[in-house]
Amino acid sequence: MDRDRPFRLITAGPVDRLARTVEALLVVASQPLSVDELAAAADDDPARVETALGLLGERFAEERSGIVLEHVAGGWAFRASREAAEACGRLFERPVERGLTAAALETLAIVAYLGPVSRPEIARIRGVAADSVVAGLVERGLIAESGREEGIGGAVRYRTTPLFERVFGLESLSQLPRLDDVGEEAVQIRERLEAVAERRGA
Amino acid sequence: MDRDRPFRLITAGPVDRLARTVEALLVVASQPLSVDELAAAADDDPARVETALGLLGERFAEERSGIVLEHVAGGWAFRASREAAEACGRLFERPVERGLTAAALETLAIVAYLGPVSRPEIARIRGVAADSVVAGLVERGLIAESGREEGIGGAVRYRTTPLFERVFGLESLSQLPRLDDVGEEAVQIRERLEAVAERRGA
Amino acid sequence: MEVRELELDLDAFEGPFDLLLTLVLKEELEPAEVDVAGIVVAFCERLAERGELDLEACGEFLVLVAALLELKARLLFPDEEAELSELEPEEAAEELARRLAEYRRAKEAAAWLAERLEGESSRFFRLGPAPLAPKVERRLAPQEPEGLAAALRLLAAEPPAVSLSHLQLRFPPVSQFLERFRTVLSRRRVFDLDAEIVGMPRIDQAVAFLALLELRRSGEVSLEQAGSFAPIRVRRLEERRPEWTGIARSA
Repeated sequence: MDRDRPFRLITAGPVDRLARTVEALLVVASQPLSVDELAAAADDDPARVETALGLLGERFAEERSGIVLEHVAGGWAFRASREAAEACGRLFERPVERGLTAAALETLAIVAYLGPVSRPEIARIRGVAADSVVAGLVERGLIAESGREEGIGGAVRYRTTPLFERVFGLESLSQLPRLDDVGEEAVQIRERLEAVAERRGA
Repeated sequence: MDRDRPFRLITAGPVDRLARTVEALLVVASQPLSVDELAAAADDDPARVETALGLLGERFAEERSGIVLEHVAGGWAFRASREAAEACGRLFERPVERGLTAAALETLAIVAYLGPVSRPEIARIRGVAADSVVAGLVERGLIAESGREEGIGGAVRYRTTPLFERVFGLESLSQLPRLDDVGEEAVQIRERLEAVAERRGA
Repeated sequence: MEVRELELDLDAFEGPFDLLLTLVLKEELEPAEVDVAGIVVAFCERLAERGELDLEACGEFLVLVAALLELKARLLFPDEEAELSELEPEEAAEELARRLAEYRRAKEAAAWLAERLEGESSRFFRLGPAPLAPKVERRLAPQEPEGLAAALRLLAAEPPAVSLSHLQLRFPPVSQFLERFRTVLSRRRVFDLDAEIVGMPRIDQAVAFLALLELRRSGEVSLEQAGSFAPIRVRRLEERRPEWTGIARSA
């Protein structure tokens, strides 16, 4: 190996520069990119982009590289090599999480005790926007959509899921611990929480 | 250039194989990965992972490659080369940093330096309610909830996210300039106030 | 000079002052979001550009901005019963300087961030997951239902009393100065404002000025000033003493 220029793979020239640009575009994209999209972004000719992709295909090939260029439906994208599949599996395998964040727990408690309940209601009670926390809980399958509030354009409401009951060891929501010191029924609990939130937020 | 094996950069051997694995991990990861995370996923030694990162750093360097390896937000990640910025700008939005107002930057600075910090604390420092600015920064993913203030009924506190460090190109928050080095000391300001008061009073 | 047409460029609002007031009155803009200091700075800059003291405009401006400030303060600190802690002037000055230093640092740090962002504008990286990455599955260990109840109990707990320690700058009532000036005017037909307020704290001087504007508005006095920063001469007009109803209540 020539130690003076060990990494100058692509000889100098316009297609090599284009190949570097295509490389850059693919490493930033979160979806496969078509030749036309690449050509428009690189402000170059689709035929030349195809040539550049050819160069990159040789460079980013199985066994040569951990990054592999792949042609899939919709265009071109990078993926991990098969050789690294096991390592990638370990990277994406999440250890079992021991607990929830304070934000997630508060939101989950509101949905469990007061559900079905909308995002604006959760935000009002917690005093902070609920969008990302709610989205996270939906993604994890702990809460799910459950119709909309009355009226036209009513906000989506959420309830807890069977997975929630399994995780918390409940046969049904009626087994939730009593909250008599806050309120006996959901209606009273809700009133109390909203009143406190108003005083806190003011 | 030897057309038969033009892209065999790294000679056969254990560290080269590890480098390919690290490459693969970085191309699929959603966030910067620390040496320990890489070592755990690759099931290898952290010191060897560092060596592999050294090799990759030479290969994926600005001007050599469209894919650039960088140390950011406490870990290692790929990004596009600066050479390809124009092409990237044509294809990708910059939703996180686009249109950050002066108010948003001030709030971000307060959270970065004083975080975790609550909305009332931010409002106290800036003299303006922080609700909408904070909500906007949460929405962009630059700050996130981080528990509540001590005591009962405390306000939600916020800290900056790894995305903040990544967007601002910081290896960690410790790269922020020391607060003592920016702005004036209270003593100086007080002296100025007193000087003004004396002139007025005279 | 038309105070209502004063052009503003604030965090939460851009446009003329009277539109801002209208939006606040229609509850389309939160007074808490309004940077009152920014309005004052804009007004002072405009005043400085003109190079002469427009008493009419100053009076109108003070009344409007005081009303806005009062509205904002009431919304931020609804607990009127709360005791205001007393601070010695020395301590108050200390506190004020400390707060200004803190804010100045935040501004400097923000400027640093802005510059940094500018420098990083050619750095692009992927924000979402990789196109062909494996899906992440998050699993949660068994949880105690009691944690849910505890979280709701915390949310139901009364918030701590809001600290009013930063409202240390107390304004003397305008009525105090109205009485004082009326007493002076009952003895003398003309006096210089400067002679009456010399040596007073700045806050008191400001409130005294406000009282003077009110006397002028109600037609009790006329005001004369030879030039910018020249002494303000106060002249009694007639014996009429209308019922005081204006801003004294709020001061």
